[in-house]
Amino acid sequence: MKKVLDIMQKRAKQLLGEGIVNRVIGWKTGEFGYDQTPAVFTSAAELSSLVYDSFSAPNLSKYLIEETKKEGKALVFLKPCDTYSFNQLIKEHRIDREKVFVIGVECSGKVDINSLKSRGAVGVIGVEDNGEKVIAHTLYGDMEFAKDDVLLEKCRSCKGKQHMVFDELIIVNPVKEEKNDRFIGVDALDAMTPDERFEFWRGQLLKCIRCNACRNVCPACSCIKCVFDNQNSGVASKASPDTFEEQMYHVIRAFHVAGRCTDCGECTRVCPQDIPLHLLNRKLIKDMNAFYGEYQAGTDTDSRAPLTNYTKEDVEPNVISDKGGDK
Amino acid sequence: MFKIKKNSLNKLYAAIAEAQTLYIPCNVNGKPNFAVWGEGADVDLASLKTVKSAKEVFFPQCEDIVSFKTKGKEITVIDCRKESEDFVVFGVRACDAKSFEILDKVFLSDPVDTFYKTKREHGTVITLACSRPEESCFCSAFGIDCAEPSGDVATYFSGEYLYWSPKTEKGLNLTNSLKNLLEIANDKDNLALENEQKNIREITKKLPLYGLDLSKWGADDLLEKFNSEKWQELSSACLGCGACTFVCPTCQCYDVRDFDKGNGVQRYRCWDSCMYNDFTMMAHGTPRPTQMQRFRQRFMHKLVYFPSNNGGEFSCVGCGRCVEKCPINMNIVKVIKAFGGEGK
Amino acid sequence: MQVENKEFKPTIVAFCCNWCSYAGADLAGTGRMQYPANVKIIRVPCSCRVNPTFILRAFQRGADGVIMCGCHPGDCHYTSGNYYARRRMTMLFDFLDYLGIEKGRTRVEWVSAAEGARFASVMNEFVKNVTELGPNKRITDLRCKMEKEGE
Amino acid sequence: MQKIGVFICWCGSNIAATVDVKRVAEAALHEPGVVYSADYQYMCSESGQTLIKNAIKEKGLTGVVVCSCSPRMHEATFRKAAESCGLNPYMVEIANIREHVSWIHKDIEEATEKAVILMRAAVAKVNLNQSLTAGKSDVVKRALVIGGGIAGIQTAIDIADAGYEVDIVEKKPTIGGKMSQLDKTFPTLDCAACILTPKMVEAASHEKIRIISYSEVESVSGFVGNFTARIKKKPRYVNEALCTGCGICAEKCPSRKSKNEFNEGMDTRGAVYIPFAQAVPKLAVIDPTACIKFKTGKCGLCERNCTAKAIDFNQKEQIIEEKYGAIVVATGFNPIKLDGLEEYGYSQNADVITSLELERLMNAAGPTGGVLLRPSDRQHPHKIVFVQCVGSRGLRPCDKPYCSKICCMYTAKHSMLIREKYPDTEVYVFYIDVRTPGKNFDEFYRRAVEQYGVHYVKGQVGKIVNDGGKLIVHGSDLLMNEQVIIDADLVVLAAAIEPDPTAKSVATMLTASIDTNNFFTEAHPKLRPVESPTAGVFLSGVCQGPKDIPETVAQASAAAVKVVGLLSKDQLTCNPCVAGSNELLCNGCSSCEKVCPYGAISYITKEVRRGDFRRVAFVNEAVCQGCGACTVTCPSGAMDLKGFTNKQIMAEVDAICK
Repeated sequence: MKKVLDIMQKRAKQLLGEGIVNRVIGWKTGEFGYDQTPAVFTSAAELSSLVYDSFSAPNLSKYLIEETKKEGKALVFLKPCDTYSFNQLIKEHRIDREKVFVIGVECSGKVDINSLKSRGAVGVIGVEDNGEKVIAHTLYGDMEFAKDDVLLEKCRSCKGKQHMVFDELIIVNPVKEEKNDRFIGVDALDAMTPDERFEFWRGQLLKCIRCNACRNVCPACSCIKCVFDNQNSGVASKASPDTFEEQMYHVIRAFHVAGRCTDCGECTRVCPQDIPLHLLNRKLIKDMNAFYGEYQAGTDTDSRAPLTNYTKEDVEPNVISDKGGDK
Repeated sequence: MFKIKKNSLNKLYAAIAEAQTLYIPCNVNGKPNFAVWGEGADVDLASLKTVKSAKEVFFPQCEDIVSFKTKGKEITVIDCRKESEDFVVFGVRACDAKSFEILDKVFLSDPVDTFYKTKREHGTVITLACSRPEESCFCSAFGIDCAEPSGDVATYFSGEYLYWSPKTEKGLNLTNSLKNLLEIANDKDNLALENEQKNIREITKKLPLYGLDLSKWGADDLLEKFNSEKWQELSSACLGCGACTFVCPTCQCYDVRDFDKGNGVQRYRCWDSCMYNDFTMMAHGTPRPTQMQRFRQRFMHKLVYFPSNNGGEFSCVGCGRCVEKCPINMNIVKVIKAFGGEGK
Repeated sequence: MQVENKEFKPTIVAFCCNWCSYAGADLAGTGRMQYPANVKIIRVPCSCRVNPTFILRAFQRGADGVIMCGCHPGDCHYTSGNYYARRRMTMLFDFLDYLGIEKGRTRVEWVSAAEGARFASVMNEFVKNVTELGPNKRITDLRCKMEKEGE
Repeated sequence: MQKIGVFICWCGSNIAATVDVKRVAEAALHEPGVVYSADYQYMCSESGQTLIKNAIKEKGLTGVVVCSCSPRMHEATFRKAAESCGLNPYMVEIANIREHVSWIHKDIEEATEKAVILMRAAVAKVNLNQSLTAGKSDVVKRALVIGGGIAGIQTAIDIADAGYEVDIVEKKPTIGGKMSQLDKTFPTLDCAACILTPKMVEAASHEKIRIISYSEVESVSGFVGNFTARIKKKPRYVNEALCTGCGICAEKCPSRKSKNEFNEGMDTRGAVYIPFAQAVPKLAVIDPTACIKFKTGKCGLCERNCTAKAIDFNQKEQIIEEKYGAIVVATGFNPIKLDGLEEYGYSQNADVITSLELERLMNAAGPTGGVLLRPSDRQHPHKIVFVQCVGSRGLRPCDKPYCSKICCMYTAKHSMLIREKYPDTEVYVFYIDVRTPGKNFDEFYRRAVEQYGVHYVKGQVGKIVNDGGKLIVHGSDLLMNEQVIIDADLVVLAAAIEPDPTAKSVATMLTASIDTNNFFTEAHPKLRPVESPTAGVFLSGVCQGPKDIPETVAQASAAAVKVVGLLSKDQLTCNPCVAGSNELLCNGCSSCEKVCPYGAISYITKEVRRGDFRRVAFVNEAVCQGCGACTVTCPSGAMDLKGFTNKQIMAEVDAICK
């Protein structure tokens, strides 16, 4: 990983020096070794605080909406999963491709600090990742975890190690593709009774504090003005005084990104209450795949998403009532 | 000083809850949050911080203010305030306890916020000393001793016991009502507790944010800070979400909203965040159209405007929730340091 | 669930496209075919005009069931509207089911301008199903409910 | 705040017998915005309408709700009444309390309660209604016909006869299309050239028709009444104004290796050529890929021999830009390529030919001068096998799923003509079904069987093998349930027809839709068969689906009538209930454009706020039909539909649910 970072820094300095780009968008070190912040670097000196390691989770593609409105070309580092979001934003004309120099960087999965914490690593002041094991240095001693156990949800259900779009790639150690079934969680819910599902979601959504982190981090939620902020939309709300508002917010949000959500997993990563928001989006993805054929948003920039498309032979809505289960 | 065995705590909760509502950190669907105690509640005093702070019991996220009922063209105004009943909030950490003092400065100064005031009067605060501070904690920077919290009653875990120390009249009254469950602590207990506190204070000094220097902040240099070029860079990654605000124990801004029920309107207030682009939206638009301005507002308020209106007191208690919850890990600590407040 | 509550009369919102289903409802009227008065029809130009928000809104405000009717696939006045609506509603209603909302409260039917009798029988059946489910408690706004009951 | 009047119709006893109209009128007065209510026996009658008009004038109403029969009955009536006294017609809404209430409910209590709720919903909607004005757009009085076959010619002549200018754009050097290649036509057996040539000449000489041949439409912008087309005129290397069509150049041309397209490549032509004797325009054209001058720079024989000095090797491509009010697609068809259908051995055997090739072999102007000789050895064939449904009605990827419609009839025609002219020839026809719906069609087919002794074999051909000059046709006879083997001299394949390959790009250009077989989709399969869903674009001939000549001509005239109907208006009134995008909210994400069936949405870069240039959706109100698909696709809610806004519909929902 260190080697990757070295190449990233070298190449970024080079491109800045040659004037091909005038700024670099990457991750910046934080206070505790795991708290990186997306940042814009404009000089070789600044680039010394560029970092890329097991905690470079934030998806940088959404920043390009604003960045490509500015003068000059920006260099951005994208992980494989981030490139899907990037493509989707290109498709929606939200990014000017001409103004971005994309460097794809290898990724072997990012570590979830909350997972470390919930496993007892309290007071983390540094983390080491040797590929297999993750060692957390804490105020109360060191703790060791198998990396697979403490990956972010989005990495446990990784879409693949291939970059969908790039101008250059930095891959030192090609990462092995590993199969996973990202729909296991959805399947489990589908297998429940409606009552159980209702209890599950009521419990999860009740935690929602409407901080909008899921929405604001979401690369698909790129509306200039969100319907929830728009007093004229009829659904505007800032809090959830009633359980309905929680349902409304999450249903509408999932629906607005249906077919556009690349399953980048940022919503689940940022939720302060650990609501498994990916289970909402993935249900829609699972359904769309099942009903209208496999579709992965962000693999290209010109295909039609399932909800802006149709065939005459599409399934009828009664597949729902016919699929069994009570009510 | 009183004490109660840890394994008897459920009896204590039950006794309190019998007379009044008891709010206590519980594991609610996987996350620690203050919740109303009931039989079978999954009390979680081990987690250091609840996601939402304890301010919620006095200043809920949503609160009805007034109702309007319409029938045809007639409108009736209904006062939907309820006289608050007594309640207890248990397990408040030192930082959150301190935050109540800050909220008091806002809500209890003229004009008094009667909703808040009523709840303050009816609420008894039982604090809990921290035993394992975490890396995001920096309460000491604000002169808070996490081993010795304030409150109506302060409690401490040590060994097999929870120690109970009433500090106010309210606290004494509650203590009296629970006499049959509480034992009186002896000198040995006191000594053990002091040792425990000493240990905690030692740990505090090892925290990575210990010694965070706030001397560059306060009421002075307002314009210089306001016009600093640093804000642009600091705010560049900010998503404009409200995570920091909604987990913050001292944020006190709210919005007033009307909900059309069909046959009437429910007017309520709910937490607002200065990070939102419709914050303080007025007829002419928003006074802070860019995220940089909104970002700056948040920290200028906590570190400059509030102190300048409140005798130098910062409106931050160093609980570190925002440090943990920011999706992109930008936070007040990084802001403080950016302006020369380097730590140890 | 609530069969003992014989007094329960569900509120049903029916979105009907102007060209087929609304005309089908008209034909049901012309033919004096009875269906319960609980059904209230909202006319939209095409089934593709029905925003999921409208359906959620109906539930919020106290509807116990929502049905959307459009032209039969292939017969859309605007050629393709109902195809989009078909996908959208399939996804929405399955999603609501996923959240544990009773799927009997939602329905899509294709009713042509010539199918007055079918319109009536669809409505009869739907009202019957929703009545059996009882009042909507899972996806509704208590503030609206309280107001209603307080009257 | 609106001032709304609510008018409750009794409809005699139709409503009043079941709905307590007085109570509805009384309840209306309590609704927000309502300042007046009244009930009347027949609201749609002259005096009922006067009641509404007077109330509008006297009470200064800004909105009207009529509780009556279905809006499908009298919405227009009441809107007109309102308009006549100065109220915007779109400020009127109907609550349907007859079809949806009084006629389906018996209980007065229940019916009245529902009527009140529907009235309330209508009032809630009107409270949010806004005056809508139908836009007007000017109509350019000129039509464009894409394709110069019989369909395009007929459409053009009909439009021109009505007095409007028409341009025919034909990609080939001459108009005439497929029909010009036919020998005789069924079921009358009159010669195709004899009936087509006068039409071609009429088109050419019509003062309102301009033929832009050897040209292709490159792009189309605009909308109904106001399209702009860019037409690319390919260089002929012959000055059209000077060429007399004498044909000397073609005679002198030393290059003789080019396949003659007109004769389906069964003979050759020069590099400079006139497609055929009756070509319109009758002008020579140089094929630069064959011309020696173009290839080597030497030659120029044609130039030297042209007395009119018309040869111009320096001619360049030209772009013609023209405005049109209407566009007719008449792009026609082609027989499919048979390379994929290996069982017939078309590409291996010269004597396996298509029906269109047979047409040329039988035509006096064809490669054999009208004598039927088989291509391989120029011998007279004695045994001929016709195979029907070649590539039609098949399920394989190389097949077309549809029936090509014309093959049964032309095969009957061919077999009959051959038997007539060469009675010593045996003729077999393999068929799946013989389809002869049409005037005098079945009679015609029966004549072939009964009078001319054509052997019809129900079955398909599995294999054709060349065995020393004979074509061994292996087929099955389903009626006899046996294998049939015929040693034929000539095999004629009735190849399926498919839309011209340009159909797809033309459809994209016009935002007209095509189906999976690339046939143009009609606006309604039954009720609007000659219109495309895109306003101002019409369909003529086989581009819409397989047709024979009379059907094509009928549809061509029908399309012409539609065009004339459109061009006869000076201005078009647009439907005011159209979509509109709020630029402040629009993300420019292109979702709405994808679901618009009419291509009404385009994107423009606009300075939304000072210094803030953004890509935003722009709805062409003349094209939008108001379905609302875009409104739901729009994630930010920027797109809304006038007359059925989000707010209006939600207000109705609220009113019903409260």
